[in-house]
Amino acid sequence: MKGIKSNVRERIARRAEEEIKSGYYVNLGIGMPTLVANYISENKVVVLQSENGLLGIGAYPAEDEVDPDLINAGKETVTAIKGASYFNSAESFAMIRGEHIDLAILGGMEVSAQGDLANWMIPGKMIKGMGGAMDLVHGARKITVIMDHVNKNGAPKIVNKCSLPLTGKNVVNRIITDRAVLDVTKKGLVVREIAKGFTLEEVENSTEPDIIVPSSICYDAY
Amino acid sequence: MKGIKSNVRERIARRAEEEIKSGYYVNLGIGMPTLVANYISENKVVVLQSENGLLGIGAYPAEDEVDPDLINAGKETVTAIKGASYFNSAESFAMIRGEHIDLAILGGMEVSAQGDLANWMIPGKMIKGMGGAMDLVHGARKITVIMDHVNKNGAPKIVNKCSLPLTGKNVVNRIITDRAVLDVTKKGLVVREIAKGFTLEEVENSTEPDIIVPSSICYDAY
Amino acid sequence: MKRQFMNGYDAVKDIADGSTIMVGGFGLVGIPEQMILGLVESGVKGLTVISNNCGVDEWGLGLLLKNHQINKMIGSYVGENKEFERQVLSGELDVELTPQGTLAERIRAGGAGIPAFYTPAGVGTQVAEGKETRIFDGKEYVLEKGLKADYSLIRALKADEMGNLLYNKTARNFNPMIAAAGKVTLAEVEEIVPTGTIEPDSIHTPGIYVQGILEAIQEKRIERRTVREG
Amino acid sequence: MKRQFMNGYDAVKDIADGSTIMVGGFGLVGIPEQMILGLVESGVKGLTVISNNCGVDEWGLGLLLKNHQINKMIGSYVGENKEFERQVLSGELDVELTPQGTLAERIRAGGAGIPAFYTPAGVGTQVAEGKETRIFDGKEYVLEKGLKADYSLIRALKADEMGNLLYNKTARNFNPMIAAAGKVTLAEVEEIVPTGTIEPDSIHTPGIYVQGILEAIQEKRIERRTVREG
Repeated sequence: MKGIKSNVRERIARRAEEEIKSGYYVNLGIGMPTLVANYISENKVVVLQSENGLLGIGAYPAEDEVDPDLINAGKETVTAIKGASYFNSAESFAMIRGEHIDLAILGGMEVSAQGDLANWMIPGKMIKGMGGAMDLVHGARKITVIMDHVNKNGAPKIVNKCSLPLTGKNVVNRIITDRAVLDVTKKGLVVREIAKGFTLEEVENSTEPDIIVPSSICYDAY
Repeated sequence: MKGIKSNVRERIARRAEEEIKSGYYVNLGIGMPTLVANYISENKVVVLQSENGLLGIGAYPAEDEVDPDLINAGKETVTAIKGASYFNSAESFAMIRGEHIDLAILGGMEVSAQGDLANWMIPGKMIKGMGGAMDLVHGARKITVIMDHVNKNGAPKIVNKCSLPLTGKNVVNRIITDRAVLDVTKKGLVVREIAKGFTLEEVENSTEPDIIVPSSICYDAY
Repeated sequence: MKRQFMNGYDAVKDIADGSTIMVGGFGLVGIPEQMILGLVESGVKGLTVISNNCGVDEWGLGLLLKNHQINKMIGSYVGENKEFERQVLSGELDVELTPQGTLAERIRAGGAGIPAFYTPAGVGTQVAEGKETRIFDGKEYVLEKGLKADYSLIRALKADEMGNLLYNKTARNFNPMIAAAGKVTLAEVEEIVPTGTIEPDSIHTPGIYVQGILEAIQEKRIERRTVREG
Repeated sequence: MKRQFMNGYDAVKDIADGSTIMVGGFGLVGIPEQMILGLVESGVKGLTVISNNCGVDEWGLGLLLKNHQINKMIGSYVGENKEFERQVLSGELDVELTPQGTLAERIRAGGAGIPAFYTPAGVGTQVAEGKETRIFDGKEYVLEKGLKADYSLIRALKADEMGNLLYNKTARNFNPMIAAAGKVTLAEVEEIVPTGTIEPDSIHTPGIYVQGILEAIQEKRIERRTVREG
């Protein structure tokens, strides 16, 4: 994946990697979250779960290692690490639903101030289905959403109320964007970090809900 | 088990064996039902399930084959047949509850005319627990109860209404005793066979509910 | 001891119009390829299909779709198939989307004799609309029902003659639950081995769930061949 | 990578008075022998124990009973233990009897994030008294709730260093579900093997469910030694 123009996606993925502690079992959503795997520090012991029935996703295979029976949830050919295990889909979602996964990093179309997440369908466009997203948001112990701070038209993706159909209500714990890191708390959205090249004011202006600014926040954080 | 004085128990077990068709998956309850295994015809392919997680119970082990990790639901050391499989208790009862077992042969203390079964506790005596009996009576496709026709005091065990706490309501399909074979039907108890040494009248007199006697029944049947 | 079939058509030819069938696989991985081709050949119509995905335009369940053999599809993700989109928009195809974990659990429940269970997935979304919800220990859950099928078509790596099955890697996916949820379960396998050669502790699907076996070569098409550099 | 303990006491010494613990095993088969002895040594009191059986008078959970460490027992069959009877009759011990399949499913549900499900077992009997019943497709079912534990103590044949487990024959029984239903799960195994030596397709319990491992020799007492003649 090194060929990809790094820039924004890479910066978000690198920041998201910091959410992962050594010893964690982690589920990375399809799309940008999958990129996070490329940046996991070699000093951390991390086991990646794939909801199609694999604990211990490895690197993409070399040409001669490709096994058509071994894919991740994004249907990409992968390998398995030493110590990996395979299981069926009911067991996989028992693992997810039963709160055994420490962290899920998912993509988002919209996140509300209350932690509602919309990331599975756009009305009017063909419905593709929610896959495992609705189970994941209720299962993993911590849900981090990574996404651009604003959409292609420059409008906020962090909103007072999601306009798109929900994936889950009150499920997001943390949002990491190209501009900031925010936590969903009972009091509201709390900004923790501002990314390089952005000011607090710019983040506030590009976020629909009011943001709580604690006494200490980290500027030029990533 | 050949050392046991055969007589009544053996006769019931031999008759119960006729319920088993080739190709059946069968669960035999603890006690007298376990004896049925000794009489299964070699011409039949029968797979015995043990609810502690074994499909394919074999013979009791020879002295040098005893494996403490391999027991049946009665906690007796057993062996496994070629083609056996082991699984966990949730899978075992999924197999039972999901109606994958063709036939369960269980012991009984009382059976009512409606097919209610009591076989797990006697009030006043220490409660031991129902084990898997309450799951089995709702799971196997056919439930056959084998027991003595009357209790030690000569009183009927086939009754209008069970006096003992129930294992299940409307669950028994067939009753095989030392005196007769009876089916539980929507119209009532129907006698199918009379055992050697007994008359229809004796069976009627030792059965509390009225018995329906169809035009053809089999005398001296076993 | 279990019935063995000659080919995909032979395995599925008794499946009648209007049947509900479950089909194993995740994407194109672990699908019973030859039995799906057998359904195309049989021309059976009006099927309700329960499967996580619906194949692609030219392979897997996509072939049945193209052939207008499916009336209703229950799955979790159907985004790889343009014909699917066309038939849904034109009203030819009815679709019920279910969260993937709920789908897996509903199928498991069907095979396990559990008529219904509560799950958090979908609460507060359109998935829960019209369904009973209930609070346990302060958290809201939605009631979901077990699923069964007239026929279950699955794919495994190996079967022995008693129908005991072994799956390979992520080709396992929905297959074991689907095996248990069918009134009649037909397993397509890469190899039939003598009874006794699969380790009893390692068997994934006990033979009790399997009524027939088809040994068949698998193409194993890859949807997204991703390799690392160097 | 998973924490490894020195002995049974070392494994269980943090379990506090009043904890709810689940213990694997069917009869004396597949019980974590040394961790049970460790509980006797720790002297922890007021335990709620969830286990299919309660050992015998001189072994397994019977040792905790004798030592008055259990307040409440949830199981399906407790008939092998005279001290159990005495304590129930004297009111020292609270007991909740559950059909074995319901117990297995309640534990599975607890570990799988399912708060409640419907089952036919116990309908029309004292097991269903005071519980919600409901009819699905003309058949009556009773609502049963998932079970979780503060600590789950299980027994396996092998663990690798990542906590992946393999069980032996019928010593598997309740252990895999109990592994998933504990906030902290401690596995007593006959052998710890290097990571990578257990076939990934054959792993019974993935390491994600296991927080600590104890390698210990097992006595494996036999309750009913039954042998054939000749």
